[in-house]
Amino acid sequence: MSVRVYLLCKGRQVPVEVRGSGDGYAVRVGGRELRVGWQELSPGVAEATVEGVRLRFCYARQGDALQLHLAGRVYTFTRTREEVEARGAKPEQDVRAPMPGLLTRVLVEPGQVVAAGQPLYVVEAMKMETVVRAARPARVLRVLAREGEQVEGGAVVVELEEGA
Amino acid sequence: MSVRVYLLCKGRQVPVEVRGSGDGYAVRVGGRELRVGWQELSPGVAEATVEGVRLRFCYARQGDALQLHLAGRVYTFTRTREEVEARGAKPEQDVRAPMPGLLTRVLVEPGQVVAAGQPLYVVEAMKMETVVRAARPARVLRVLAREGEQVEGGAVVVELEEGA
Amino acid sequence: MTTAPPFSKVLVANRGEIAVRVIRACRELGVRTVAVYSEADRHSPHVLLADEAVCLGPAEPEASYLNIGRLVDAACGAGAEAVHPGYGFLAENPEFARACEEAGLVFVGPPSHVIAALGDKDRARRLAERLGIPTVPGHPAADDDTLERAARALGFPVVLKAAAGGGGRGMRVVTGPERFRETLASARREVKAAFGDDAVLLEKYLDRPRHVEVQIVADRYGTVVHLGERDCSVQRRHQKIVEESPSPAVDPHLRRRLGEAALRLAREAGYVNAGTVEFLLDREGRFYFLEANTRLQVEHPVTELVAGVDLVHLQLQVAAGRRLSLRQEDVVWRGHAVEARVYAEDPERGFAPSPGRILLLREPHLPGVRVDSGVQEGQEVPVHYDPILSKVVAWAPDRPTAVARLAHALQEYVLLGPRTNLGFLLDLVTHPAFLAGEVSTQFVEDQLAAWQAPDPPPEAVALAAALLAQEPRGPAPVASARAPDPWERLAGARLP
Amino acid sequence: MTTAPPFSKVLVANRGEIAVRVIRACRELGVRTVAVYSEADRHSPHVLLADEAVCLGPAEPEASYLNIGRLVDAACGAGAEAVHPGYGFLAENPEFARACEEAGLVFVGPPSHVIAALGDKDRARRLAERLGIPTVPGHPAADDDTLERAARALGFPVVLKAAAGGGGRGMRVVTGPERFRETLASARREVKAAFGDDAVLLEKYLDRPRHVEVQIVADRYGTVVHLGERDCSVQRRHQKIVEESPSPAVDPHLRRRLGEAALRLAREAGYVNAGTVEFLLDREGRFYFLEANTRLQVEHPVTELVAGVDLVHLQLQVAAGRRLSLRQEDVVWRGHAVEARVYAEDPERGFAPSPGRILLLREPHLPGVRVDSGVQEGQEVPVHYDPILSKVVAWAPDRPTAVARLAHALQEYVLLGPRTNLGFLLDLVTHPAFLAGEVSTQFVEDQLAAWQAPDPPPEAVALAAALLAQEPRGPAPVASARAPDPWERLAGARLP
Repeated sequence: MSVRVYLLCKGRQVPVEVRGSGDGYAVRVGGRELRVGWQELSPGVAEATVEGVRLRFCYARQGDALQLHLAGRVYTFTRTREEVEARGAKPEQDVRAPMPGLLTRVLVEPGQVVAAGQPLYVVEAMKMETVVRAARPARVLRVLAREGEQVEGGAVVVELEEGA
Repeated sequence: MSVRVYLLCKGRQVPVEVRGSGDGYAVRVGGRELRVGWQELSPGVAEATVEGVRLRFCYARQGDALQLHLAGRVYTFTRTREEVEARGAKPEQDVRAPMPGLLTRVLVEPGQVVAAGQPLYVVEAMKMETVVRAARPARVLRVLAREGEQVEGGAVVVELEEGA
Repeated sequence: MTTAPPFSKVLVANRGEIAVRVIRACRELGVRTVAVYSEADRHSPHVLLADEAVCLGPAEPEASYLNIGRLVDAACGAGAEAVHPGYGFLAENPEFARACEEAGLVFVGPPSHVIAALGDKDRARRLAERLGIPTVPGHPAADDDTLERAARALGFPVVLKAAAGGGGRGMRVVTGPERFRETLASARREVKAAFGDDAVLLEKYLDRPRHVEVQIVADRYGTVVHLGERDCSVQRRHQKIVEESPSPAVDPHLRRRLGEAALRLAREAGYVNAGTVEFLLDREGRFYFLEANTRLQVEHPVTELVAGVDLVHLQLQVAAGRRLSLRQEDVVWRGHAVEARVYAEDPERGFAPSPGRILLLREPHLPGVRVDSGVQEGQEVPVHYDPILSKVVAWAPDRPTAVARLAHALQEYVLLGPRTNLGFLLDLVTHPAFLAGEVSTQFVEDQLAAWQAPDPPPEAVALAAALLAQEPRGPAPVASARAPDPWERLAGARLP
Repeated sequence: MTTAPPFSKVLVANRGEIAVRVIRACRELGVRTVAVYSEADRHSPHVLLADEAVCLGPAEPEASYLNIGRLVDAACGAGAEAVHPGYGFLAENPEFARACEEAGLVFVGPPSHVIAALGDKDRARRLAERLGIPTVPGHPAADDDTLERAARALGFPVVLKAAAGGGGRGMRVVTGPERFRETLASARREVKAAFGDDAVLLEKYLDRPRHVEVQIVADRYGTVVHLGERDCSVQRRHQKIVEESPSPAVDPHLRRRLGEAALRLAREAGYVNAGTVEFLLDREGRFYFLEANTRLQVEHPVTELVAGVDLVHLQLQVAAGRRLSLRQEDVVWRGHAVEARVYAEDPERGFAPSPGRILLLREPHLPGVRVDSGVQEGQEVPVHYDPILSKVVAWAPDRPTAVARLAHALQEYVLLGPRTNLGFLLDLVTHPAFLAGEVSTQFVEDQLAAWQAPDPPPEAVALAAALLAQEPRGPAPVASARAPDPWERLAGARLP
């Protein structure tokens, strides 16, 4: 068995080759091959051997998303089914809802021209109000949610067109 | 769905009728019917409703054996597939190994007549030595394990014949 | 001390870690407890920990934890003798205290008129000034125009604060006149949502002060003791995140002066029960009265560990009309305690709140470490309330060891599902400036503004790749999917 | 206290909860650690908690934790400067201490000749007698005939005890001459298995005394301090199960006399490092020297919580040649601490050892409660070693609250798989005689001989029936069965 997976972590995509072998996996990443194997002690808690070194880790998987706790840190990985264009900090990400919450106010309308730093809308979650602003000068294309609505984290609330 | 199960707990067998209903189970035990339902929060940890009262419990199941932690106590149940004869403290239970461990010495031979309280064999486990004695006068029928062997908890090491 | 329980039954009008903390304290004293919960908190641990639990209603705070009528009805209906408000929600709301008093319930806190007097920051300031305790220059709550004029007169930067309620809610630093109105409007909205009152006041912003506060406890008979100070300088967006006692900046002489100022204020205000007097300490060692918090603080455990007392026990005992058994000369401080607050927030996305289901939870067990937690594996962290999940508190004979213990506890703390600030806290408490005790309220902005989560090491990438190379087994690692059919349909027992 | 670490690297020559405890203490001081483990302990938590781990060999203690050669080789091979022996195994074996000394390793304990002198109970008794400290009448280690004659001369009941090593191992009360020989033979075998030496001594059996012991710490420069007493009267089969500090039977005057006796003995013996001097206290308040334990005790946390010190830190510091920073007049005792030992044993089957895989583990988190644990979910509790799994220790300002906290912690402690004594401990610490502080070494026999586990309440039967009515889903609730194929074949990483 040999599988190529694309891992998305901290906005960067890494291609990884995973080959099952008799006693674990051989994982090729960034030109280096690591032999890994592990054993679950209880659901989500495991002891691994990576290149002969034993270590303890915890994980939770939901579909193609994985959180991994190792040596005091949590890393989040998403498996993308195919190689997607490498993501940077795309302009449109700035107007996605930063977290799930209540859309308390929408401050712009379609067609409106906004300046860099101008407030677009306000989301409230966990008793904190977050003002979402335009990163650059732009024109509002569409508003996709209404005040008083619950929005998902990462949902696009306002669509902007730059350089308009 | 309706199932009759026989539960063994603390040496007593209890017949129980379990009927699945739309929103949980109706369990009839000792002439009383209890409506129960539960929801697992995480593997082995659950919140239950028993006759409308909410409570938290934990459990671990291995085949037909179940340990249940409720309100600070652990109860052990075994489901027996058919009604077995009610068990009391049977004489032969006295000569079963009280725990898994090392059979350090066997002090009797087949054919030997032993008095009540006479030591039969010694098991060592977790740095503790346990001397297993005859409960009543008897004659040794067979010895089923050898010194230096590891024995399972509950294994018959010496078979006795009473009133011999 | 084999005395009778201070009350037969207490309703705990709160949720999360503080509800758990108060319920446990009641149990230890033989007091029966009534928990309250909103529909979003059905599977929160405080609910089944109490002897009884009453559902208040929908998730929205106004309909549940801020609903005075429902809370008083629940307490009376359950036959509770007293109500413990915890912190936040209605803990500093004089109407709630009055509603309890009028319903014949003992409110575990000061009398409603004391809450009203001290909870109003303008009145509290004037009281401090009358007693000769220095205060930060500022302007009381007023309308937008008045506040804007006052800000220009004082000179920027200025701080906006809720006139009612504490905890840093609504607090905003305004550096210049351009965004004053916008910031004020935002502060008013947040303050209104948190405390039901949009009054905002103004203060001159001090440069890099420490936040130092004194814990006091008072009985009904005029005995007031102070239990030393806590240093709560380490804040992010005016929310305390790491607290310690003693303060590295307070020597015995300053401790005595701070303690005396706090006692004077408490006596003059007719204070009863546990409370906190907050000060700013400038770099020259001068202190300024900030405000008084008429309730238990989030960070009360650091005082408990150093002073060897149980503040919730003392609260319950003085609320029951007992005399304080503790005299000022009996208070002995020993060792050092540090607390870190664990929040459901994502430091990699600007500390945005991060609610959701807890998929895996392993809280750390270490000698000298106490974890006050309000969540359990499998529950949903609701979007409607404060993001605090738990507090990790380490005690040791000296500060370096206490901080080392805290760091180890943070490393061993596993919480998957919602994102948390655990990694950020770990980097904070191992930062050289923190280890040296050199902090101010600007510490995070000064030292950790450019903080970034570390990239995953190769072994993490390799393990993740091998795990994700497997086809997913079932919808989720959580147990609700494992329950057989009839339970899935069990009305009201489904996980949210 | 921002001093350099006492050592660069320490090998911890033990397993279970004490290995975890010592590794954590080292980490807190910046000391790197080397764990050792037998093949049966591959998945025990101490192994991956340390910076490095060395497998000693097969499960049998003689081949692993009692193997002096392998331990010294492991320490030298890993470049350790010092060896911490924990308790049990080789902790009181003078040959081990000598082997460390000869290999240039610092043994974290007294010098080998002091271990030899005090570890030999006959010599220790004679030393106490020479210093005018009362002892229990008895006879030193001898052959079977001599001991039998001595027993008849003293009069029954008598107690048999290991001449080397403590912890109640091999201890037997003999009520009459009939079973003397058989009991002696059994005691010799158990003592031999535990300490590698079958010498057994004899003492007159006192009626219902208390077991009270004094914690001492000494540096190399003649400074010795005592940290007060622990009451360890509650025992079962001569194994301590519940310990507390202070003792309900010791007043300040008696504390001073006990402390002075312990200090005198320690000074005369040239004691260095942490140690314990054990006494029996009779019902008239007279005390008798019993033995000295030249190591850390299982029950050391109760002293730590009450005296506000970290004994493992102090051990490491004095072993590194540092001066004790603590003076006798600095020792302040505060509040009350109680410890309960959690064993893998089945109280429903005569407390038979109960090894096996831990299927579910949820240790309690409560303010004021410390859990020193040596196991984790999913691991196999080996049959080869002492059945101790963990210790639950509660501190509170007063004894009733400490006991209430302990009881709540025991109730919330969930361990499934091996049977444990948790339910028995819960009934013990809530027993009226224990609550009243009225205990002796006969407490369990006097009050709990007829103890029975409660029958399951109807709700437990109903839940069990509904759960067991389901067909089993897969072989076991444990995760090894969930691992995909290649991992199952992973050499050496399979769960035992």
